[in-house]
Amino acid sequence: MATTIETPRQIKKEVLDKAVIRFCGDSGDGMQITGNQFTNTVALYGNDLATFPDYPAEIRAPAGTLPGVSGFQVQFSSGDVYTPGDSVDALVAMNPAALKMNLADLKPNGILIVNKDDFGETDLRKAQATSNPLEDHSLDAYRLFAVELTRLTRVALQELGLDAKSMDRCKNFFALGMCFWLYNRPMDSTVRWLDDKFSKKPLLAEANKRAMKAGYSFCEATEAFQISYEIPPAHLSPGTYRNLSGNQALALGFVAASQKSGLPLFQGSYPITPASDILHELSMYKDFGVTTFQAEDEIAAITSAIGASYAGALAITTTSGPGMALKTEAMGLAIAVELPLVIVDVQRGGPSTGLPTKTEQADLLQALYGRNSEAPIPVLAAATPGDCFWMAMEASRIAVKYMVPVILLTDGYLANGAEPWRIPKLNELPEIPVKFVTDPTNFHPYSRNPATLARPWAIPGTPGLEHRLGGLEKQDVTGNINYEPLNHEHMVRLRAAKVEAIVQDIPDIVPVGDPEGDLLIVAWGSTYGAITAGVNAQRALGKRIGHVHLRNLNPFPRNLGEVMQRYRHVLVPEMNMGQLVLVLRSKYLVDAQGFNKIQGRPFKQAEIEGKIEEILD
Amino acid sequence: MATTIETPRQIKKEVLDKAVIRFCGDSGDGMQITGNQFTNTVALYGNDLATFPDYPAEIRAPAGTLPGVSGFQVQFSSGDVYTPGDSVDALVAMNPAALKMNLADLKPNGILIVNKDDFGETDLRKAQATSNPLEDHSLDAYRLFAVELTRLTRVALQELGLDAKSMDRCKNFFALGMCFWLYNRPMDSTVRWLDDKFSKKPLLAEANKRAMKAGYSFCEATEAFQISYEIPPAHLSPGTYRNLSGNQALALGFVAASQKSGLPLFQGSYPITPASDILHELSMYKDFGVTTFQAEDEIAAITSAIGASYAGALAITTTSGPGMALKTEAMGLAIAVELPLVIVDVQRGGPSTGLPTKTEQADLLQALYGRNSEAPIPVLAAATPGDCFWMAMEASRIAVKYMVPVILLTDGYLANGAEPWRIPKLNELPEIPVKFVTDPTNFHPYSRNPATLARPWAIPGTPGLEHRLGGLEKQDVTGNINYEPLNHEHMVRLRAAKVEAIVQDIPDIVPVGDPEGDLLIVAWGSTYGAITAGVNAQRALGKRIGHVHLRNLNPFPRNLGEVMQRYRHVLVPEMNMGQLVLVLRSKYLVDAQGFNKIQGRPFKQAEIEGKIEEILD
Amino acid sequence: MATTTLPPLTKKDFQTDQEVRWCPGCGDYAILSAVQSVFPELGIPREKFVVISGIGCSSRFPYYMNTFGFHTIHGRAPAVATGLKLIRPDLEVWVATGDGDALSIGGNHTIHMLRRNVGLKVLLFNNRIYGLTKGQYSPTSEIGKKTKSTPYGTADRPFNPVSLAIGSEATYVARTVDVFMQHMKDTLKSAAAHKGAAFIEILQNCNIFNDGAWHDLTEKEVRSEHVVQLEHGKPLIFGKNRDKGIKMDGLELEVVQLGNGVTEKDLLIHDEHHPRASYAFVLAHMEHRPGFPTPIGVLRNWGDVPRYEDVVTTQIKDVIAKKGAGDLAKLLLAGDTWEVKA
Amino acid sequence: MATTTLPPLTKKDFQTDQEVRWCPGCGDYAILSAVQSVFPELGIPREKFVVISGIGCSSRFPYYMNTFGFHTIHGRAPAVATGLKLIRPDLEVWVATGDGDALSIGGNHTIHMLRRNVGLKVLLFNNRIYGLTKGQYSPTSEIGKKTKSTPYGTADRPFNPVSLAIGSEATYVARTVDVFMQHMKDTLKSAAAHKGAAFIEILQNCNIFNDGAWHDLTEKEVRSEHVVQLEHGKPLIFGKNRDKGIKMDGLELEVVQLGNGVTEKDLLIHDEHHPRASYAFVLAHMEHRPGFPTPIGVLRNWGDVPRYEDVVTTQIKDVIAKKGAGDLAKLLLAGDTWEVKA
Ligand SMILES: Cc1ncc(C[n+]2csc(CCOP(=O)(O)OP(=O)(O)O)c2C)c(N)n1
Ligand SMILES: Cc1ncc(C[n+]2csc(CCOP(=O)(O)OP(=O)(O)O)c2C)c(N)n1
Ligand code: SF4
Ligand code: SF4
Ligand SMILES: [Mg+2]
Ligand SMILES: [Mg+2]
Repeated sequence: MATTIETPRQIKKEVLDKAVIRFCGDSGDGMQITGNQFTNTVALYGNDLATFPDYPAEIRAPAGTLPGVSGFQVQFSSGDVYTPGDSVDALVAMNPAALKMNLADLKPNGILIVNKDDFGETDLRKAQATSNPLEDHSLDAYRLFAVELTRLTRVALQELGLDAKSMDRCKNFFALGMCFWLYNRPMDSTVRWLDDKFSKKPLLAEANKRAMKAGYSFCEATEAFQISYEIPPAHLSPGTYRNLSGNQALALGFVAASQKSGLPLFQGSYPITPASDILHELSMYKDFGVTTFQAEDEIAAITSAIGASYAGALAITTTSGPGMALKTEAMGLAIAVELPLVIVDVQRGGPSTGLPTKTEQADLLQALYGRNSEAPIPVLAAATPGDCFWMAMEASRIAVKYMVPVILLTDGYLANGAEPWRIPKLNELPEIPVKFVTDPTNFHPYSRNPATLARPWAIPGTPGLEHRLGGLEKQDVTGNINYEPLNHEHMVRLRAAKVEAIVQDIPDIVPVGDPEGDLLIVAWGSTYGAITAGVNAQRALGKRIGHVHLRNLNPFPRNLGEVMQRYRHVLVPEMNMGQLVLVLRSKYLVDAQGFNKIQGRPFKQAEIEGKIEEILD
Repeated sequence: MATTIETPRQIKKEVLDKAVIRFCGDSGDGMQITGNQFTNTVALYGNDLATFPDYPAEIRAPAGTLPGVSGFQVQFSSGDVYTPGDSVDALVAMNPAALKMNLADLKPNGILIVNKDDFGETDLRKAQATSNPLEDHSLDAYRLFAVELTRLTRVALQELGLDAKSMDRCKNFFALGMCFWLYNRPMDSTVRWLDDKFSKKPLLAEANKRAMKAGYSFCEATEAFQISYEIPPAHLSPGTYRNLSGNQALALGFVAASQKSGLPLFQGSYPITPASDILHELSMYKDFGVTTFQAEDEIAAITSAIGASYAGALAITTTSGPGMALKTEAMGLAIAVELPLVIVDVQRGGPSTGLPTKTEQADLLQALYGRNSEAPIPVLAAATPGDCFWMAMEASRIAVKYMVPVILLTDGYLANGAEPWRIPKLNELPEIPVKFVTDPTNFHPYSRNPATLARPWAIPGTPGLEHRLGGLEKQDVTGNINYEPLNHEHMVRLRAAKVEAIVQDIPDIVPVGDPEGDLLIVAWGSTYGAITAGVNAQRALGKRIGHVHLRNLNPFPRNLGEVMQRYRHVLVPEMNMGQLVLVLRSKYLVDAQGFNKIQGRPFKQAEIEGKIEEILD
Repeated sequence: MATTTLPPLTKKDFQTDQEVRWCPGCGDYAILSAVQSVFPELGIPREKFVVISGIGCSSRFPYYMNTFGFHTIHGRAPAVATGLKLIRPDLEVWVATGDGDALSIGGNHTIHMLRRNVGLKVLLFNNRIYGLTKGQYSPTSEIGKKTKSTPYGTADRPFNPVSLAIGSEATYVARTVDVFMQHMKDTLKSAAAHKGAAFIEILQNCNIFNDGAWHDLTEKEVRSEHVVQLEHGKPLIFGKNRDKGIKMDGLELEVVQLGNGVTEKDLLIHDEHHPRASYAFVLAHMEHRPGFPTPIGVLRNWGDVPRYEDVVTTQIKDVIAKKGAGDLAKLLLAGDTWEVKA
Repeated sequence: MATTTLPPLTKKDFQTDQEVRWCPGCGDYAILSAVQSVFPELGIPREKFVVISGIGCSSRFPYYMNTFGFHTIHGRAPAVATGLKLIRPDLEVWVATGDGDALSIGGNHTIHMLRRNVGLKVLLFNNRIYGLTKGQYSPTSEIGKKTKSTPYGTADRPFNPVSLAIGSEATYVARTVDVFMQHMKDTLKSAAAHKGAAFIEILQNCNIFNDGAWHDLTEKEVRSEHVVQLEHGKPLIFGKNRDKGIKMDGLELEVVQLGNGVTEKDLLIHDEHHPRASYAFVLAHMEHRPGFPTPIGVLRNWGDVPRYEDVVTTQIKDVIAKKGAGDLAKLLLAGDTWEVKA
């Protein structure tokens, strides 16, 4: 292999409207950090982007093996970006295992950077490779750059007097430097980040910086690449931006809801992938008066939150599928006593423990119906990482306005994926007015607000409001235990009507794309990006398609049924076996068809387009 | 009040085809025993019948108060009986509270027997009665017999030297004796029962017998009633009969399944109304090798059952709504490891703790969809108390044949209600063949039976079959942990296909009544009796109605969709807000309409008929 | 505060209009009455009291207390109360629970609440049976007991609630009996004075499903022989004629007859503030041995552990004191940001 | 049985083809190796072994043991194992669990399994952290610990797993350390010999998220000063030069310097079969005190309590012996029946 030698003397710089790059290597190779740094840099430069971190499953695999491979993909563009990209233009693979797991996604003639030093006997065996891909011509279809990342990094750091292990830990920054050169990006934001992160260990900061710069100059000097690329800034709507993952966005959203409502935020949670980061984030915001309680289990997590809500806090509980299952009995209690509560389910692959680090949308029916008896509950779903911020606020607003527990669904893809997020001004945030009752004169714990059907929020400690709550059926208004047949029917219908009443706050939907036509795509959650990209592409080919992306899954927007009538076909793509489509067909008797992918990974734009063509061509 | 004097001298004996009688009084008055004894007697005589015990809620109310009232109603007939009856011909009310709570159901000019001695000042106050109904003419519309039950009972027992308290405890048998006379029934079976029950306390047996006989002779002597009634035996299909409640039937059914499969029966359960009696029953059958484990909670109940199933037992777990909610996470495990298990949910009123002693059918959607991710599970429902026996066997048969957990739904009405049950001969019972793998040669824990898709049942202790099970996604056949996208989709679809495969064991449905016509009623569970009675009555008027009562709720019988097409209307009566109808509309896009009653009590025949008329007239 | 100037509260102030729905003769009545008479004596305004319960006959308790009350779900009262306390440490929160509610389905929440030392007063109504569900055995039922669910007798060794609590690092552990009204009131008052988690086992009779559960300890003729009352600073003496005492020799307790040589000085002098949890553990275990009485009173009263809610709220206060109250605008703008110009 | 004639089992027989997926350097490897070398020595055919676990790094254990294995759900292993044992008391069932799995979400099942004395061997991998979920604190984390979920330090007082087990009526309680291979093997063998529930806390290092959790006890320089090894019938001696000992005076333990007058005879002689649970409780608590070492070894070994599964199955056998095996036809025909003629 002597790519370097064959390279021509002068270097073209090509301007593209978008590029997709993926860093992959062993869990220990720091691929997530590398990806995040590259992402920050292109973001700061002004590109729109979407990322897809793909961790190994919730197990620790031996270094260099296939299950240990970790990846981070980012698509960045001068136009709008909706997905991390179906396939990649440039792939950085730190070892044979990573190469084997990721090569399939590299475009023909795509750029492939590998660490030549990690393709020894044992490395290949660990990757269960029968022959050495660097030599068996299996990579001929790509622009291969086999670089001695390890050796070159050591060379670059030799004066620093670090041990070999520490030096080798920097090789991902050497690769990062190469990519910065390849896409004509400055290194300063990463330099800043390193100085800050290793402020206590300046030597390590220095080492990583040198490695990165060495990678950059390596390209410069050796002219390794015949070409470099330039992706101009995107025309995002003006404002201040930051990168945000879904879990970070949720945390910020709940803090914002707490500030706007004037209620202290309480989070009762038990760690579970991929929801744990919400707890990690919120536990840092003590200066916002946030109380985080790591409970002994999910049941204590939700019931402690119910206790906090009873005490007058903005109470939330966060979990994923298996934890959701454990919370269902207590949700019934919150419904019966009509206390506000937000339950966040960051969906993951199942059933049972399933695929903890993979994404799925299969908890919708559980959210809608997974409780004993008639226990209706409002259900919301976020569509993008940034949307998680707004949905956290909306879920909180509904909960306290209607005195009702609310379920908010996200998933592993939203939780860990990041996108540029325009930071709202405080005055752009919704108001969340809250009033506790304080006046004992004819106070009744179950009296009703005629507009919302909400009962008063009467918190302990308020003189004269002493009253009893409980999970037994009760008489309306007085709240006294009551088992009379007609009262029960009245209460069951009342609890349902209360949830229905929320529809008054939901704007009628206006489909994106064609307001009527041949195909309406109705979807929810993290499929937003792929569907938007797919619909845009197909409409550009002249197809008449509309797209409705539901954030309100219970109740639905008022005009949903009517809107569906305006199209010849209704298609419902979901990362499950067909859950939203089940509800739509039943409620509206419309022959909506499901399009289902249950692979623990998001839809690709091409899959959406393929299905559209299948239906319309 | 001098009814007795006004009675004419000689007594008519009227022959009727059916009668409804209700005994009601304080929880302490022994109304359940009284009702059961009357039931046994008419049953032994050969009448068809249906009973409705109505206990006070799960609370102990002070004696004589309204919440303390307990009732027992029985309809018995020379024809077929499907319900306990909408209204009663004869009401026995032991105190003012009982009278107040039950009078509304007594037919105009119906027979009303009250204990005159319990209508004093305080009795009336406890019943929150403003005036004495025995004097305020509020009972003029009925044939009132105000009898001094207390005094007359004491008189009858005076020689026995019992204290007043013990004597008064016998007054219900005085009333029972009167009813035996009124309906021309012999007392011998009750005499036998008393001798047996009080074999250790002969004095009490004697006292109760005397009280009963005194009540009987009181009618004879005083000719209290101008009339007595005769209800000839019914023409039940020949055989040996016994009375059976739904919970008893379940217990017998599981013992039978254990015997037919040759597997030891294991029940993991945590007490909860109205399911506890199943545990009480099975804990007595140690001679059948039954192991009952009262676990620390519902989660331990189901997980211990999973452990027992893993060990090779016929494992069941029994509960009601709130307990079901707690079991959902573990159900996912049983689905993922594909072990047989029967989960019984005796539904009760909710949400949350709700109405523990009242009946409801609102756990269907929880049973179908109440688990995280795609976790399909077969769901069965029993239609009558006796049917619980057969459904227990069927659920067990499916579980072991397909290596899958199965949910069996009953409800509080079936659990406590009783009906004459024709005792099957052993050769009428279904076979439940089971074979454990024992041969290690190419054994794979997830290999498949092509017909059922079941994996082999390889129990610990079998040499050479050492293998690992778990809740993480796995590769088919080998069972090794596997997170590959396509494998996950394959496994999700396979678990669904396995449940679907059960349809091969489900006979096509043939509607009762008209095979096609104006209205098809599709229903499930304990609504069977009221609907059957209502449909018969309306068809007798010439209406063209069919009735499909589903025992298989997942999967549905193969021809269900086609059958529904044969009728102009499809009506789905349920004791919930419309759960089965939701699924039917979605699956078959048929405009089925719900008819919903959420009052903690069964439908009345009249309510069904009223709805039919509303639709067809 | 204003309330102090109001007329002092009386027992009546803590009674509700709700009809009390326990069986006539149930031990719960006495406990209710004791609590209703102790609360007014605590000098705490009524609106500050919250009674939280799970499910069970005992858990009906809040309905009969004219305070804030929450009848939650089976076994979860300690968790609900923990959430409440974390937001409102100023409230006086009492938990009413049963042997099934607290030790069977709720066992995990109970032990975690105790180790965290949440400032709750826990009244465990121990009738050694499931009352509300009509008579199945509980985790405190004696082994071999025949109940509705164990017609041939239970196979389970029971918990000793007091040892379990001590093993869970409880800072306050006491035991009293439904029929010893004065002792019950004194114990409740002592518990009320404890800052952290106070665990009180109340031996209670269920005259319907487990009548006589505690007759050995409550019947006139025998009680003085079978019960030893622990009083801080006093020797352990019992017996009809108070002529028996308990000696402690190392780990060994010994029942001794007073007189001829043996005097009170030779007996174990109770120290409820004993620094070692083992001390209370030793006392708790005497009842398991033939010839030994059952100790009632305060077994352990270790004041000097901070309450969970105080640690948590102090942490928040400290951060705010150090960083200043959080500024939402700043928070949203944190991290790497960039401008997009119009 | 046939198997005894087969060649004796070796460590290899208990290893699976599955790649072991713990972080390099994880303490779990040592535990796995210890178990794999002890099992063959127990003289039990391989197919009789079942390893049940919950969820956590530690709960991956069954995948690496070539026995019957069941990786269940978080916290429920003791309950699954109880069901298994009730049907198959003849099997040798070991539970592999973590401090979060067994003491946080699974706390209730753990204490109930112990009080029932189910014949299980429980290996609690205590690394004082949630490993699998990447570093949140656990119920055994020291108070004030900074973790992913507690950047300002925890507010929770930890459980002492050993005292909790003793408070739950455990009949066998031991403690060992991942890096003390021989001690670990000896402890496992001793546990294997116990009929009832054997609870073994294994102090384990999580070198990724809680590295050095037990350095005080494991580092060459300090371990002998900080660990006292309990050996039945031997005095409690520790220290680099084995010159320190532990005296017991009543409830009080005291660290004494051996020499000038103080001899081994003055020291506490360990009795793992001590009739009083309080004895083990006192030992368990010494580590909470400054200057005291942490005891490892068998704290309590009380043999003479029947196993739960034996009581349950015997009850069934007795009834069958008395009544005869149930006759289904008779059962169906029981109670009041009547004939309807054709
Ligand atoms: C999740 C759930 N499981 C079971 C029940 C049924 N249940 C109600 S109270 C109770 C136990 C009551 O016993 P205990 O806690 O001792 O209270 P007691 O009635 O004896 O005072 C049970 C099993 C329930 N309400 N909820
Ligand atoms: C119901 C449920 N809740 C939460 C989780 C996430 N989870 C998996 S393991 C674990 C704790 C692991 O800690 P530990 O038991 O100490 O085991 P370790 O990894 O430290 O060996 C948690 C919270 C889960 N899998 N299931
Ligand atoms: S059942 Fe027992 S505990 Fe419940 S109220 Fe009646 S007597 Fe009291
Ligand atoms: S995270 Fe910790 S406990 Fe888990 S495998 Fe890695 S080192 Fe071991
Ligand atoms: Mg109890
Ligand atoms: Mg751990």
